[in-house]
Amino acid sequence: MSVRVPVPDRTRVLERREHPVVRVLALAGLLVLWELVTRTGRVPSLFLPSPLDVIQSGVEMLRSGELVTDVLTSLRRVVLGVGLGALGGVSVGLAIGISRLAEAVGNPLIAATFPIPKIALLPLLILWLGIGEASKVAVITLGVFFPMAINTYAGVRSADPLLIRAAVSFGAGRWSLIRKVLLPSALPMIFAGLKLGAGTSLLLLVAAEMIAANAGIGFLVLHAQNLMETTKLMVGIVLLSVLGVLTHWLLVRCERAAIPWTT
Amino acid sequence: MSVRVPVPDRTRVLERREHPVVRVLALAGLLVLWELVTRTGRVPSLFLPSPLDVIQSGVEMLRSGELVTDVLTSLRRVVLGVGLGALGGVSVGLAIGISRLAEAVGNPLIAATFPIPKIALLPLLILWLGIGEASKVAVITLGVFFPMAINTYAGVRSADPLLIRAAVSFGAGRWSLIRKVLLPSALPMIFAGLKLGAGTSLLLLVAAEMIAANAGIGFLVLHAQNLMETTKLMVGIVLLSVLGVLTHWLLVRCERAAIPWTT
Amino acid sequence: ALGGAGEVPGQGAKVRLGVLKLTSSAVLFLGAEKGYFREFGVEPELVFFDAAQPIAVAIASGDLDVGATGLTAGLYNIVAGGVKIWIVADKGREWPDHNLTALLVRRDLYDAGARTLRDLKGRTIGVTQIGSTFHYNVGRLLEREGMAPGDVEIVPLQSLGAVADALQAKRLDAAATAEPFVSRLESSGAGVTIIRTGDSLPWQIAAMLYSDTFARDRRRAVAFMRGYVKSSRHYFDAVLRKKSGPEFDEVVAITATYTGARPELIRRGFPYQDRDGRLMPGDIGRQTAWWYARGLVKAPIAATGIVDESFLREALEGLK
Amino acid sequence: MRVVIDRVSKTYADRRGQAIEALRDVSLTVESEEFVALVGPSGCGKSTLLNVVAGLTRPSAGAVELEGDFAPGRSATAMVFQESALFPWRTVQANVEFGLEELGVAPAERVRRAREHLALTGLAGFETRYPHQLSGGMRQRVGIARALAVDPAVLLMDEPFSALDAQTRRLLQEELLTIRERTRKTIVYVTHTIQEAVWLADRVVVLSRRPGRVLATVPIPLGRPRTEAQLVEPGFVGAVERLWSLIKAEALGALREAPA
Amino acid sequence: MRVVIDRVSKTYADRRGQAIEALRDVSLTVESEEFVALVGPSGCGKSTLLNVVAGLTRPSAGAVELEGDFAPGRSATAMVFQESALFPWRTVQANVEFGLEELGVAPAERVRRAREHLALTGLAGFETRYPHQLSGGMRQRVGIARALAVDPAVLLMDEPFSALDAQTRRLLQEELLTIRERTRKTIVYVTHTIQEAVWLADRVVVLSRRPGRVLATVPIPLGRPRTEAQLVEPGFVGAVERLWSLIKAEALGALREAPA
Ligand SMILES: Nc1ncnc2c1ncn2[C@@H]1O[C@H](COP(=O)(O)OP(=O)(O)OP(=O)(O)O)[C@@H](O)[C@H]1O
Ligand SMILES: Nc1ncnc2c1ncn2[C@@H]1O[C@H](COP(=O)(O)OP(=O)(O)OP(=O)(O)O)[C@@H](O)[C@H]1O
Ligand SMILES: [Mg+2]
Ligand SMILES: [Mg+2]
Repeated sequence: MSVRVPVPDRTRVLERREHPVVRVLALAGLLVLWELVTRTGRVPSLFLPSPLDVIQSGVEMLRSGELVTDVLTSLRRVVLGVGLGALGGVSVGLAIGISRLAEAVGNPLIAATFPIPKIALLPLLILWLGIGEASKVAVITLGVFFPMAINTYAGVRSADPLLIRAAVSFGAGRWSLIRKVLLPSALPMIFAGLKLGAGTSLLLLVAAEMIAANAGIGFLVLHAQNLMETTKLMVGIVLLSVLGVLTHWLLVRCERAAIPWTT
Repeated sequence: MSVRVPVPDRTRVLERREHPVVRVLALAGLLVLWELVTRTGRVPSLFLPSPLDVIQSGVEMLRSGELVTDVLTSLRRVVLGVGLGALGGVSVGLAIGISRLAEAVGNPLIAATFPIPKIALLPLLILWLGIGEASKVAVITLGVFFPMAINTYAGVRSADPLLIRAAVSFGAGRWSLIRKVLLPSALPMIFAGLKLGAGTSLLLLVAAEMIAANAGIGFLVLHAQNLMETTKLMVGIVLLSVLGVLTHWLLVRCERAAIPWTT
Repeated sequence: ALGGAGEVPGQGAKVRLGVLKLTSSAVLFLGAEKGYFREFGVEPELVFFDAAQPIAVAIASGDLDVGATGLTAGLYNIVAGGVKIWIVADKGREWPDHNLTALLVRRDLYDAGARTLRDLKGRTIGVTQIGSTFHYNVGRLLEREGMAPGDVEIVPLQSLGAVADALQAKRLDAAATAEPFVSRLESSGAGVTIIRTGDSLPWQIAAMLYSDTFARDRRRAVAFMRGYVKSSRHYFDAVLRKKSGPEFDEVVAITATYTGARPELIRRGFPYQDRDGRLMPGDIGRQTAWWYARGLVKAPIAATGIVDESFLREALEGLK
Repeated sequence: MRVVIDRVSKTYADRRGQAIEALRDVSLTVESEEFVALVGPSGCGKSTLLNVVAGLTRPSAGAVELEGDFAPGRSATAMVFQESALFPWRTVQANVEFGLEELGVAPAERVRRAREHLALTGLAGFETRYPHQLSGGMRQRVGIARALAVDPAVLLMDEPFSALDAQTRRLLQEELLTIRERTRKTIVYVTHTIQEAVWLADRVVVLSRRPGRVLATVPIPLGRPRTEAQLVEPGFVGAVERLWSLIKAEALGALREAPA
Repeated sequence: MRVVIDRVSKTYADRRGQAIEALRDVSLTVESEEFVALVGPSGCGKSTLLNVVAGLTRPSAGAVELEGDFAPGRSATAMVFQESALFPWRTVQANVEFGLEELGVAPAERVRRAREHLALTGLAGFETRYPHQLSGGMRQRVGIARALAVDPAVLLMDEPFSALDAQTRRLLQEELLTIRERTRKTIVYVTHTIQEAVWLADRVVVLSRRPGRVLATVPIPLGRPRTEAQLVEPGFVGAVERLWSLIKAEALGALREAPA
């Protein structure tokens, strides 16, 4: 028996609608919920201050200028630490990615030292580098170095062998190869490492500023903790997450500019 | 003027020799150098304990059984934390990868909460979960949750659209699609997240065991730090890095077994 | 630091002085603010810390010349580890009517009748760290009560904040803590003080420390000590003797500018210390012996290997 | 099974929201058991049209209907993709069973039907291999076996052999013709290669550059079964020449376009 | 420039250390200005042989020599790869300049020569584009321009058009023949497609399955310039038939092999 039917429509499963409003509502909802929870009084404000209090406190600290000092001080440390860590990480990553000898030396060392928690090294860092900026920056540098080195290495190793052959077929020497093929090949991975490292650097800021700091966001958090000023503490934490989001966004923009050849 | 010459040999640039011996020598060399530095006596053992002392101390702690307790206690926390974090992360990652609605809600929330340093959450964890195992495990769970969720999400979103169309063309519904296409597609990224998360979990062990611990490797590190016993501190650090290397190796083996379809 | 650029002793008048950014450092803020050190030709450069331990470590590494910090097992272990550090003067005592730390019991337990340490048998007491001054407090108190160390469970939470949080959340039965947390916990109704340490167990809880290098620079070391004694006397007279009035308020104001803490918190947190900066006789030896007996200090430490009051004696002579 | 494509148009929105008109008013009826080849320059909408027939893309206007007998346990259409689109995490056997699972066929029956079609496509003995352990040609055969296993009324093939080397392609073309003789499926076959279209099809439909419209329909005057001798017959050569002249201008234009 | 391939053998060691014999005792002389096509089943060592000629792979035995005039500022060989192998981070212009940079050509001269070859391959106006902004056919032209820009004595082409659709391939084949007429390069061209080999080459060399040996050399009896009419000449059809019968058995065997 012959029938005539439309083809089965399978597009429903493939469809993905947009929900732009929900996106905004979700964050707003979280804030409102938080405020409500603190309003019920079931969570003492000692543990979780209300968002409105946090904002107010933040604005006051901004007015008094202390927040600006803290942010600038921390930013200096972060920028230095990330800069040094990235420089070191990329250099080491390139070296072990390119030279088998360096790989044989570096890989086991990195594998063995990577999992050491940076906080565990604090007393040693004080002993070795003192209590000045050096040890604070070093904490961050160490945290950034490893993801950068590992990612750069992976990036170099994943360079398309066809492109390497192409370059060599045109007579490219070792140095040309590094500069014109391996480094650009590794750039996307380097940026991925940078994003990871920047995130880590903010987490390590608190640890870094445990060492004799008298300004900085990490210091703010620690000091507020000592003085039981939970609202100020929360200002510090919110600041850290805002900085995290901003840094990520900035790095994504840099990445787009630095890697124009991907879509 | 016609000449006859062999083709230019460009293979030198492409060659990568193996150096298996160096791999072992590098680590050994570092240890020997370290021992020598401490032997000169110019660096007090407080600053840099000698590797032999560290080993001896480790052996003693092993004999007394305290090391075994520490390792087992920490392992339980790590396994539980990583397990729960992975479960939660994969579930949330799948949800936001699959449903646009969940994505609209979840993505901004994750972006906003991801950069919060986990140590900042300790008070809330103590309030809600107490000072028992729950809060320690929770610190690790939180640390693992984010890389797992983010990687699972990326894995799902990177599923080959061709495979999705293929499955749908054979009448696969939403649930089939998730189970038979999206989940296996995301597996490699899930494992990458697991490796990241496992690394993070060891870093967070110290933070977790800040909460009322009386055993564990993190506790050992903190205890040694508080008492300024740098030799014991080193034992803890070495233990953490050995654990890190072992975990990574284990996960790579699991990955090979779980993803037999890649080479 | 290993490669740190330490100043050449004898040159320059700057003295790197590590202090906690808390009320307990009031005497040093006072000395700096009033110019007592400058009077004797030394200029203290205040280096702020948020925890006591790193001060000791920084003295060990030679990054600091002088430190004002609590006496912990960690500090003694640095000495046991072969690094010379000198305890040179009083910087705070647990003293009757001048309680720095206290033992608080959870409100509901207190109401149910837990009013003494004995009532806490088998219960948990939160401290910051193993080897901390709080640990010592609780340990000595237990001893005095004739209780065994295992009669209570000592729970280390690494920071005063965490101890307070845990008591507030009813996750601890008792807490050994300090101002401002004592007042905060009492006023919030989370806990009730059952023992004020100073009232029941006076001891040398904090001290001034000299690095070995600084101690060798005798002239500066004594000059600094003169300033310290002067400041100490001012502090004693204005704060410990008067307890109110404009001079008291001045010290509160100075402390507030240095710590950023609120004045009402500061008023409660001033430590007692000797007017002339003398250490409690024999107390350091008692402490090291106590820690050593519990295995928390690696080697026995003779008082002569860590205490050196000669600077103080010399300074006092000059000041008579 | 007849396929009736009735005035189908399709306009996509690209990432920037700009409209891309892929198909414009395409009408075409594929008769039962007919083998129709679709040719046209790159980006002209061939895949889009096939997806519309498979129900994977909803047309902006127009409709596609199927006319014939429908039996349970068999699929209306099944697709063979260019890159084989095998699930890398499934063995050859499990890949072929996929469609049967979705049709709800019982496990034992699934195994039987999968084996039957693996044998048909010369894959017996490769059941437990993973796709990455196979050569391109073998993978493409698995793709065909997977599509045939659901016993579709209409077989849709989107450049199934274009990623293969010329020799393998030729061998698989011959096998496809043999399979077709045995299964008598209605087939819609997309290809870039004019020779391939002429060699395989009963009728070749030429689409224009984007937006794709039906430019011409060329019936192929070759008997079946096809033999190698026909490759030099005037009917073959003439059809190839005719199609090439129809497409050449379109292809030259398409070459200069950036990829979408 | 003559290319003298003298008893070249090549054995690889795979990851597990097992020996893979890719080429066995291959001898072949490509005359100056000759166009030789290499055909053979997948994995028979065609790319390996080309790499040996390019100096990218060291043969296990035997040697390759070049005979002719050498001028400074020009390369001995240059390669065009299957997937174009353009540097994605370089614009079209910069890609074409790559080889000139490595030869040490001065910047101004580099720009001039790159532009010249971009014009030759119909790419004028696309200088500032990145490869991902081009269609496959355009990319392949850039690859050719890059190779020609270093003015190589011998042009090596490894399946340069196999990733393109049939129509684009046909257009580029015609362009390649035109360029060859103008530049008079010696060309070694690897392909899978017999028709393509016959259509382009003066001589087609057939390699056997792995280990690759020279199975036969088939001279192509077609005049130049090639015209579309020749596609149906008996010379063309005969050569295709002859090559197909030489390769068919080899290809069938190769098809059943797992990829290495
Ligand atoms: N999902 C989509 N969103 C936006 N544009 C699309 C989408 N799918 C296809 N297009 C565009 O529609 C046009 C037709 O695409 P289609 O894939 O059907 O062409 P095609 O003839 O199969 O091309 P090819 O020969 O390259 O496979 C192209 O311009 C393509 O870029
Ligand atoms: N670097 C290598 N290491 C080990 N084996 C290799 C290597 N390169 C090629 N082979 C092997 O040598 C054989 C010949 O490879 P080659 O790439 O030369 O073949 P081909 O004829 O170009 O194949 P195709 O037509 O698929 O391009 C294959 O079996 C291949 O797997
Ligand atoms: Mg298509
Ligand atoms: Mg090849």
